[in-house]
Amino acid sequence: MALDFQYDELMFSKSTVKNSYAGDVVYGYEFEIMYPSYRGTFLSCIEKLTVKLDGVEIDQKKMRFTLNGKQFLISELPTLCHEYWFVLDRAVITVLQDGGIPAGAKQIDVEMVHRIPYTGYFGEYLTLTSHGTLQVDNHVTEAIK
Amino acid sequence: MALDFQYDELMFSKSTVKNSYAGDVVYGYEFEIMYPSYRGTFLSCIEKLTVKLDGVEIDQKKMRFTLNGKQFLISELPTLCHEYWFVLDRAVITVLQDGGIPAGAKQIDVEMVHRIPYTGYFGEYLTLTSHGTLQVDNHVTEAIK
Amino acid sequence: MKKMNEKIELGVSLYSLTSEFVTEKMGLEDCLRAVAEMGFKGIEIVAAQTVPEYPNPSDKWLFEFRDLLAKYDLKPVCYSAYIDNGLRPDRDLNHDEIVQFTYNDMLYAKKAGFSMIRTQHSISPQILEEMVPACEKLDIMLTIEMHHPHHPRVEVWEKYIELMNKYEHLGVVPDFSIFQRKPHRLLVERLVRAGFREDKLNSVLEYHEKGIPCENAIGELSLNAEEAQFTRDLYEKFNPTPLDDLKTLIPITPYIHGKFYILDNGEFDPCIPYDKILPMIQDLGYKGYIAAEYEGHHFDMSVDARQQLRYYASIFNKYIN
Amino acid sequence: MKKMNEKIELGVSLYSLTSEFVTEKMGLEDCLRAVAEMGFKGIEIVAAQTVPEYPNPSDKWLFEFRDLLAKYDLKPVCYSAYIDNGLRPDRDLNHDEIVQFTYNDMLYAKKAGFSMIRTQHSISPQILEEMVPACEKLDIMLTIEMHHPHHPRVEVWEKYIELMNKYEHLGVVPDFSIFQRKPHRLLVERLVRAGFREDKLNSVLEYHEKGIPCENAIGELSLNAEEAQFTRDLYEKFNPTPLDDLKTLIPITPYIHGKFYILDNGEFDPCIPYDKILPMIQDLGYKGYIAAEYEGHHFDMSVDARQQLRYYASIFNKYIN
Ligand SMILES: [Mn+2]
Ligand SMILES: [Mn+2]
Repeated sequence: MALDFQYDELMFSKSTVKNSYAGDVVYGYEFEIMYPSYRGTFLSCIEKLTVKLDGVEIDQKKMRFTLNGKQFLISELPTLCHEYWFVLDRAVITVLQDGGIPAGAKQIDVEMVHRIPYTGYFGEYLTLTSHGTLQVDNHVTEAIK
Repeated sequence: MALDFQYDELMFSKSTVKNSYAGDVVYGYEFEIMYPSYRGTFLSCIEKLTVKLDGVEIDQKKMRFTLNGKQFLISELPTLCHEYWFVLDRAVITVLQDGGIPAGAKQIDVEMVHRIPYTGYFGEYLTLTSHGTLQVDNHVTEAIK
Repeated sequence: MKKMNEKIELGVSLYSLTSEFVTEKMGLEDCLRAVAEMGFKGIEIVAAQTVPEYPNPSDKWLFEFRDLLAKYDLKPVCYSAYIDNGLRPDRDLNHDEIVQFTYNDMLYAKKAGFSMIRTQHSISPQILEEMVPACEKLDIMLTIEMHHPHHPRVEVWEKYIELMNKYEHLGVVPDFSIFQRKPHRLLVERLVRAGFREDKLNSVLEYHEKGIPCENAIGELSLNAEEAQFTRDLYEKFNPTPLDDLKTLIPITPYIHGKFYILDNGEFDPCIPYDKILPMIQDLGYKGYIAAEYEGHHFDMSVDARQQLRYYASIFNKYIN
Repeated sequence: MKKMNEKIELGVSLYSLTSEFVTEKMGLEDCLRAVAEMGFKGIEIVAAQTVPEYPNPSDKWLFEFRDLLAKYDLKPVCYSAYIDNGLRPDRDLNHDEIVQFTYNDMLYAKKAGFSMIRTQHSISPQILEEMVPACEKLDIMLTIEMHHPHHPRVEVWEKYIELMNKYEHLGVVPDFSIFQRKPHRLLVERLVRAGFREDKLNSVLEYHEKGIPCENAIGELSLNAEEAQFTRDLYEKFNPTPLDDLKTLIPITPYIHGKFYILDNGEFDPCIPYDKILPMIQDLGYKGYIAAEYEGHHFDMSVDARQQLRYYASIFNKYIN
């Protein structure tokens, strides 16, 4: 009964969308997510992580996941058995997109499938699917240069 | 001609042997090593790491390797593709040994076989074997409690 | 008997304050100050929640935490560990990794002043016994939590219980979720939000309470497929082990998880029979901490956990001492 | 022509100060101050040496570094990247990983104020060309170092040279190790320490210098097996590509690695023919930085690298301007 493990509201805690700058060039946009649980996890427990912008799924190869000062490809997450995601730490998801967040963009949806690694009671591990939604607004924060 | 890649003297830079304490219990001893090169590497490039105390090889299962605030088993090193060993950072090798460094111990020898990951010139990667020697003295430092 | 204290005393797992902690309404020191003010004496931390550097807390963190506990006159009772057996996608943790995690947690616990770690049943009987010399050397109790849906007759637990009777430094931490007899209010509310028609659900809960079999409920109450599945889940989950199991458990129990999900007052838990449990463990001679372990945040993060802890303390005081 | 500057100017790779940096005799700022005082104008960093947070330097580090360069009036010329193709034990880096490393290094370079990154030949022609739109968008030159034992007729380089002629933002960084004609003193000393009898080695070096074939040297000089192997290595290694290759390279060269191993004075490098190279690149119209790249620390960490850099600057000034 996965109804008893529900912290999805934590995923987007105080998060905003920012454009990503290198010098004066905008090469993408980024936002923060938290791990939706009462405890931290290892990135190897993330089985799937998808992002939709206004309903359209972002190419996984255009996404980067940054945590603990390191940047990962989404495809690498399952291999990161020593990368701990502390429950108060924010991971940054960057979407590589020339010019940044498209004008008029409204909503970002994240879906994360994650294994709960200690739930080996009587068999398989519990795997949850968490959802989070972020309204883009027009409050796109600018980077410090 | 591996004669042109020789920084072994860096491995034991200002290192001493300390006993490892938990409360008032001595559960092992530890010493620091640096990566012997002009640049840092990824721990996944370490192919072999052995320690001898007065000529007797330490059981790999009794050794721990700590870097970047994380502790690893020696057997895990080849899997750590995202654990970077900065050239000025010291890794700690802990040997689990009740009572700590044995009385009268004189010398620690480390041998590290490591792949140079960018040396794919015309074929295989260059793999080096570095050696370092540390005199134990009787200056075994005590831990802060 | 695993006598960890002179009497039965009330502790708290900081896990109870999850909602306040993870939403950053309360920092670690705020949590400690709050529980000290409420009168809790002993502290448990879930390291994987509390320690930013998990799984390898630095000496600096551990010593600062130890000093923080001393500042609020709180006793470090239990350092809660995990066996994150499913950490890797390709295989379970292997022997050496489980030993490494467990031994490290014992060292960290010792450094921060704890004399006990609580681990999980997937440690395996073999590794549990293998750790005994380290427990003795460090003088650290190594305990396994028995949590719902486990009970003493689960096969692996029969072996654990044997080892816990044999070795002074091994023990069980019963989590009183094993005695939960019906779903708590927050779960009921969640089921309703998930689409279980309220009147149907109430009828199911009546059937369950009266001991009418699950298939009767499903057959007689015109449930839809989803409701039927929830009903099966409810019957499976709320099938508590007998309180009599305490007779097996208490002699090997150095510490207890006083689990609760939601309390409406400081008198009575409708879900877990503390009115029977607390007198019984006293009669059985238990001497140690019971950690208030509030878990309602799993279902509703807006509940005031401090109020819940006060209610729990009140129930505890009603029966103990 | 890849015109990166108004004239030929002297830069330095901080790699030259490896020994001072890795033994903590000089910190990063000490290195910058020292080279600024010696008159070097442009800076190259080897990120995998200099950046504690490698491979992902934080904005904080990059901005502080940019400001530190400004403080000493040093120009950020080249951010040196690696393709650590053998990073994993099981396979080479894949396409996506090489693109990620390369694109990131371009972003980091841009943030710190560099307009060029130098990568390695294992990037592959396909990925090199794939990066061109990003180079144009960021206005970052993407260059590949041509290092001994490479030269323009190595197959992959024929393709690279074609692309570098085609795209404005691609270029080569010749490392003048490709022109080294004989072993430097530190290597000779190391060979002697490794057991090569000094008189025998001197004879081998005479044979090599006169162009007498390797097998004659081995046959006529009564070398032992180890000496014979060293001799074969020497003949293979010190077989420089013709200086004429500069005619192919200079038009696609935005930056040069002025490699040297050991200098005994500020007049002449006995190993790499700077007396011929420097006038030649000037004649060929090169406009850009030459980075002094001292590499003797690979062989002897006790040599004073600052003295070596002064010698190199002196040779540079003898021929340029
Ligand atoms: Mn519990
Ligand atoms: Mn070079």
